[in-house]
Amino acid sequence: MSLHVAFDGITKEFGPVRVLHGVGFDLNPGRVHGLLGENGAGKSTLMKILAGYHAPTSGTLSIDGEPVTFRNSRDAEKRGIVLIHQELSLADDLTVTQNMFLGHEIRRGWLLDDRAMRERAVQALRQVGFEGDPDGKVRDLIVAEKQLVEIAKAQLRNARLLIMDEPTASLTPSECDRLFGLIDRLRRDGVTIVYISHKLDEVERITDEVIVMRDGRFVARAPTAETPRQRMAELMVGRELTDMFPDKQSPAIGKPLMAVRGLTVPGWAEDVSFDLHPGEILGFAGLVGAGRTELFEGILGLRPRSGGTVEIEGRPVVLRNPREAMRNGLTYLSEDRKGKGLHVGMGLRENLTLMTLRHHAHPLLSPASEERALEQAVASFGIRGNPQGTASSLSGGNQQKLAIAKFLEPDPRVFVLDEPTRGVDVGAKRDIYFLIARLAAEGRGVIVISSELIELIGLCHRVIVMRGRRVSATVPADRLSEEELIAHAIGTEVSTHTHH
Amino acid sequence: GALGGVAFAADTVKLGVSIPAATHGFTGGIVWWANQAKAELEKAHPNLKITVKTASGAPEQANQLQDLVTVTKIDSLVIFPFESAALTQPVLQAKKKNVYVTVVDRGLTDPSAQDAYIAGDNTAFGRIPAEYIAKKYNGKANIVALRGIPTTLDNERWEAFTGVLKQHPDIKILDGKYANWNRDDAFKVTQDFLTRFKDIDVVWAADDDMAFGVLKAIEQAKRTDIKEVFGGAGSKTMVKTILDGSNPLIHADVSYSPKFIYDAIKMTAEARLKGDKLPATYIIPSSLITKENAKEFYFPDSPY
Amino acid sequence: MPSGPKSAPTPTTEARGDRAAPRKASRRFDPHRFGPVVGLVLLLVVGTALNPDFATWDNMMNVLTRTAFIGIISIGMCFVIISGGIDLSVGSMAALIAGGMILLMNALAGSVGSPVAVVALGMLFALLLGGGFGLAHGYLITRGRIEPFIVTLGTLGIFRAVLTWLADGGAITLDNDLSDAYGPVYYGSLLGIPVPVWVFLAVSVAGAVLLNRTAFGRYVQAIGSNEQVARFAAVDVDRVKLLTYGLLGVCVGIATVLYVPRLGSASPTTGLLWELEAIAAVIVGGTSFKGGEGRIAGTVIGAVLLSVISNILNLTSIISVYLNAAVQGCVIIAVAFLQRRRP
Amino acid sequence: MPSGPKSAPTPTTEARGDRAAPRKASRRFDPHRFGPVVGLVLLLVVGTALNPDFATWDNMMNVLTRTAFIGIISIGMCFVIISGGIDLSVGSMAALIAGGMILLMNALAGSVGSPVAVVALGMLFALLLGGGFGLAHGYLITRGRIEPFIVTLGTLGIFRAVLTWLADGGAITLDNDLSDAYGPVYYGSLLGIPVPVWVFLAVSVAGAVLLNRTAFGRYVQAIGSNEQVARFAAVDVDRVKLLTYGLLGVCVGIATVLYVPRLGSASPTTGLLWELEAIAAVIVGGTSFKGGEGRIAGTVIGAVLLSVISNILNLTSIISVYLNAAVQGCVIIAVAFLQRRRP
Ligand SMILES: Nc1ncnc2c1ncn2[C@@H]1O[C@H](COP(=O)(O)OP(=O)(O)OP(=O)(O)O)[C@@H](O)[C@H]1O
Ligand SMILES: Nc1ncnc2c1ncn2[C@@H]1O[C@H](COP(=O)(O)OP(=O)(O)OP(=O)(O)O)[C@@H](O)[C@H]1O
Ligand SMILES: [Mg+2]
Ligand SMILES: [Mg+2]
Repeated sequence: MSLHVAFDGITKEFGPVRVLHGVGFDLNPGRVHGLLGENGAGKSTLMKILAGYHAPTSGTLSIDGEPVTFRNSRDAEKRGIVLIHQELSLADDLTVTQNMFLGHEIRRGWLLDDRAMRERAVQALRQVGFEGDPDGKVRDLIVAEKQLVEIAKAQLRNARLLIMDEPTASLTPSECDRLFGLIDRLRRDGVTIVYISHKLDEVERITDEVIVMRDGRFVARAPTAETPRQRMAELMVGRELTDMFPDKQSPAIGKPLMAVRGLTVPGWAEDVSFDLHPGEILGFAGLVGAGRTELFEGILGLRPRSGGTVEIEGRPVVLRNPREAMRNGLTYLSEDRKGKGLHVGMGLRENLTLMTLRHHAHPLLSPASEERALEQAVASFGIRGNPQGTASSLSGGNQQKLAIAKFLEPDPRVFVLDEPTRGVDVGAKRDIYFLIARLAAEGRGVIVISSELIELIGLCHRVIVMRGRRVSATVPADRLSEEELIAHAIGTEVSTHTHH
Repeated sequence: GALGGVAFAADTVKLGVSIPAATHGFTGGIVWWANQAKAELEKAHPNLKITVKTASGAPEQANQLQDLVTVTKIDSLVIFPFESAALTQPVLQAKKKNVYVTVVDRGLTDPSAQDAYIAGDNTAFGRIPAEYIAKKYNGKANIVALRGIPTTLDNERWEAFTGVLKQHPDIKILDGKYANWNRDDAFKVTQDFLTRFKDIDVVWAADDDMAFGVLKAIEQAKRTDIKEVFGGAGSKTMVKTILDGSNPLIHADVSYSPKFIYDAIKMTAEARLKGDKLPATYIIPSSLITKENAKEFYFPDSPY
Repeated sequence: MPSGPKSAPTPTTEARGDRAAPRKASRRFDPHRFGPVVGLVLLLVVGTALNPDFATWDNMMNVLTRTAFIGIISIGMCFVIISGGIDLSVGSMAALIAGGMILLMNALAGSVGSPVAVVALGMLFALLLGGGFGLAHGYLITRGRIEPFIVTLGTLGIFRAVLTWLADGGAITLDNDLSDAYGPVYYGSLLGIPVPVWVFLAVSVAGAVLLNRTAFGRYVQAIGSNEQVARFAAVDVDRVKLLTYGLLGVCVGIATVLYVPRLGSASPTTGLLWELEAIAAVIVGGTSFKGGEGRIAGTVIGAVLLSVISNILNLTSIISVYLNAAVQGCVIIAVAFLQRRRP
Repeated sequence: MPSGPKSAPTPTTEARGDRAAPRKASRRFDPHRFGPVVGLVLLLVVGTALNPDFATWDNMMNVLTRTAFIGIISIGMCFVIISGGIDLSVGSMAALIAGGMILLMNALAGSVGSPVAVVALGMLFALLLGGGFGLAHGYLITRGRIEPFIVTLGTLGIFRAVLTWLADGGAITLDNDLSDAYGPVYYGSLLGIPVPVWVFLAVSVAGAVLLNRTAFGRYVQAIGSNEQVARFAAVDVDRVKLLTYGLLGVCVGIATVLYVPRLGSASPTTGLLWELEAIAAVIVGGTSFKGGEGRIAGTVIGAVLLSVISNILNLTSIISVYLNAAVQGCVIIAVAFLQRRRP
């Protein structure tokens, strides 16, 4: 029933670039393996080889002792190997149900059996806690919902070996809980699981053993129970990691840098008010669909607003588009990296300087000056990968770093980061936290929208919790705890700090 | 149709006119003359209603025909078919509904589909310039030729032209290429002919529009070997040029006036109003236009 | 009221839990879906107002019959466009198929006895030829990895040139006997409805079923929406693309089979600009030029709408004949405006 | 300069600079980039072999001069296609601009004294009209949210119809005096190179600089690559798109300014099918039909290549005239095959 997988001397080259250098280890049947490694370590690449999406350049992959070569993912699926992609792979124009059954349609004779597919889709979606419309287009879903659809989709495939490549990157705690329940059930059914995540608390909670990769090589494996988080992090980055979070410096008390009053984004956020002070890191917590992302898209003029005012540095501003927001010192890094954050088909340089081309134009663009900006960003953010390649050739975490660098280029006074550490490895995460703290220390206002409560707690001076389109509470630093935030988010506690 | 040929005096006549859309000078002239006929005749005969429709291809023309019959309910039709073969069936269908049919210019493949046929002489359009050239250059000349758009019409002219010249072994047709009855294409093709052939006596442009492009290309290349450019159809500017002798390369033209559509409409309408029949075939002769007779072919108001 | 850019998506006003409901509702009234219908209805009203004879059964049947060719081709084109491709060659292909088919039938007329059998063979040949041409396109596009635009621009020239060559620059005409045997395919009717309209209907229904109710149709949409995703889902992208072009080729074959008896000949001007008309019908019908989603019903309505415009223009003389194309252009833009996409 | 990134904490690892080298090398031999050049060189060889007159300076200049119109339009078209749009109306637009410009100049000839001044005013008018038409397209596309295909298919009909109406179906001809004053713009040369070739060159260089070395060009590519991402990155998407269409309109204006003195007239056949030629030049030149990336140099080569094919065909008679279009089609497909995209 369960699958035993052995990698032996697997290498992989993309053109002249070698990203896997002879990886070898086993996956034991019926266990949950946490696969850890820095961004770009080669985790996704190795798993894509296992699931038939890539062919290894050399080395052998054996299943239950026998060497196999997969020509495509369907071959792998025949053996019961299913991969949940890190980069969402759903077709925007198809509905949720259609996407879930794409390539595996249920037919009755020549025709599709839409009813049967819908029934099974609804069932699988319910298991993962998806509450949207199974007949709605994927285009209209928010990122977290897409992620749930991906998981539900894998559910349908009756996997014997399920690879989850950062399934919880944009999920909030309650969705994660459901997922873990699901994983437990699968493990009991004897499914072998590979769980890739940069959220070490999750890895600690649900895996049986951890396998660590670094720079395209196997580094270590150990039972989870014997490996504290600190140790996992050190194995990944190859050096000691001290505190994850910087010390909180209290922000200047005085005139707010940004003041939002009674802002409504119809259908998504109602009557939201908040202040942001210079030097402050303000968190936004809430469940999936609480309206945080949409609130800020509304502030940026990307969604219609039906009321409310925004002031930046005391001046009332009417932001009709991100360009006006940028001119007023506000930039927003979306949670949807591929769809809204980066031009994955373009080069690193073009991505980095897109918002600040005027700095490089005198009046013609100077490639040298852009190149300098890139070098600087690569150095300061530790972006690893080929600087001359396209953004798509970077690993997920490095793409995130590039995106942060891009939206910081205009030197904003107010910087909004939506899920800033999604898919980022611990080392880089720590870098980003310190960066955010530094940005705040320079007198900027930083808003962090995150579904990782630990991150909000460790980083923020205040956290605003949203529930059902409204602000349900504002929690000051000294009262920040996971319990408190969850309670406000799901509405089991009457807040003393409700705005109204 | 059994009744189609029967003539009777009608109180009112609903005449449909179906012609090609104005896509180049000649068809532009057709449209202008057709509208001219409509304006004059409707003024003269209050009980005459003329509907003019232009089509940009055979299928569209077939559609219009149907619409004229089904909806406008015409009882007489003057049609300048895009293509003989393609329009035969559709005209036959109209004739079956007792419409009196006058076909203009391009005869149908099944003559029983028409009551009358009025046409310019396409054979003469090709024959006359050939005979003119053979005579003028004493059976010895180098000719390059331009052709229109691949159609039966163009084939007829081309065959007539080459047919005559076959009898003159010393007249060489160096090459003939399509220039689509279009000034620009004629300009380009001529430029390349000039590059390719160092000794040309005559260019048969086969259409006044194309002749225009030919002249420009020759002018640009400053070639002196070319003695004559022969167009076709007798456009107003070309006739004027002949009349004035204003271009040393232009000496003659062959008439093929779009005015025949005017004549056809007028004859059909008047015959129908009186209850007369038209002669089954009426060929408007094409004639050679030279400085001597150019005056007769000059219509300053026509756009063509 | 600081409303955002007009281009922002329609807001849904219900709370999160019920989001499904309003989203569905908004889909029901999606102007994108109903633009072509509204446009068509308006045109019908205008047509009737301008000329009472417009609304007669005969006229309607005339319009539908003549729409059949472009309509059937549009249905094939709809698949190609949804899959993210394009085919510019359909007009030339129709011309060449018509020419080849007529030559074959004329040649067979001597040896095969019954004209009906000859016609049947001719029809079969047309369908095979169409399918073959389509597959050749698909092959060059998928295996040769050449832009569909280029491949079909090339064959646009090739097909027409070969026909011109076959016809010696003139026309290829069907023998008279065969014409009589073949005539009913265009001019005949069944239950008062002309044969081409029946065929058009059948192809439309088949197209709609194929697109919406089969795995092939689903794959076509998936590929147009995101080819990489389709590949990841183990869809045989190349094969599906190949088949869409083959399908379009067969549609062109069917259209030609209906077309030949109408005009009884093929010439270098046959099918000129059909490609533009077919693509226009698809896009006016609400399919995105970028692929990913589209509708057969919309395409059919788009094709009918385009014919109705020129039918109305034929039925009235209020506008100078020179300006026909301008009126058509304005109506097309107006209809598209009715169904403009949300951003 | 932003101070943010500089103050970031110590980098985790060094950037792997060594990876850059091999990538760059592999890009240098990208066939995608050099397909059109290779195709052109091959054609030149074939042309010279077939007819020694082909390789003469005069013939080359003829070819380049006549390429100038389509070439200049293609450069504008290149921007539109890279931004993810399309414009089918350029041929009709050129015709209408030519007609309007001639009518204006003829009208002014009486009142304004010097023909040169009249011609200058006419040229200015052409550029403004072109820009205006382009912006109108852009406006309908961005504000009206209508598919570019539809908008420009509509105006394709409208422009040509209006010209036909203005010309009463015939030709609009420039007065003789003006013709003489205007002639040098097409027929004149500078340093032995015809004026239109100089203009073509200037527009090409300007286009290449604009696309690759200005913010505008970068925005155009970003929008074509992913409009949504561009919008979030504070690019004023609508404005940039509007400008691309305006730019194309101006290019059409420039082309028309060069075109009018050639024949001194405009007729309903002026500019027929230029849209196909222009788009083909862009795509043959290696720009993706889907937008996102493209090259001006490739486009120029594509335009020249297309002219050279018909030049060679005119210079030889080895192939039946009926088959010209077939040869063209085959060459286009072959060139595209040379530069087919990697999968
Ligand atoms: N298609 C590709 N072409 C070129 N390089 C690639 C490609 N895919 C991955 N790489 C490179 O391979 C390396 C490993 O990438 P991979 O996505 O496997 O990392 P990862 O361990 O999954 O990282 P992350 O945690 O950020 O997801 C990276 O340096 C990446 O840039
Ligand atoms: N993100 C953008 N999107 C569209 N156009 C832009 C953008 N940035 C600049 N431009 C335009 O490009 C040109 C040069 O831009 P630059 O950034 O130097 O000027 P600017 O001061 O930002 O202009 P503006 O006043 O419009 O903001 C200007 O015409 C500008 O309006
Ligand atoms: Mg990964
Ligand atoms: Mg969010």
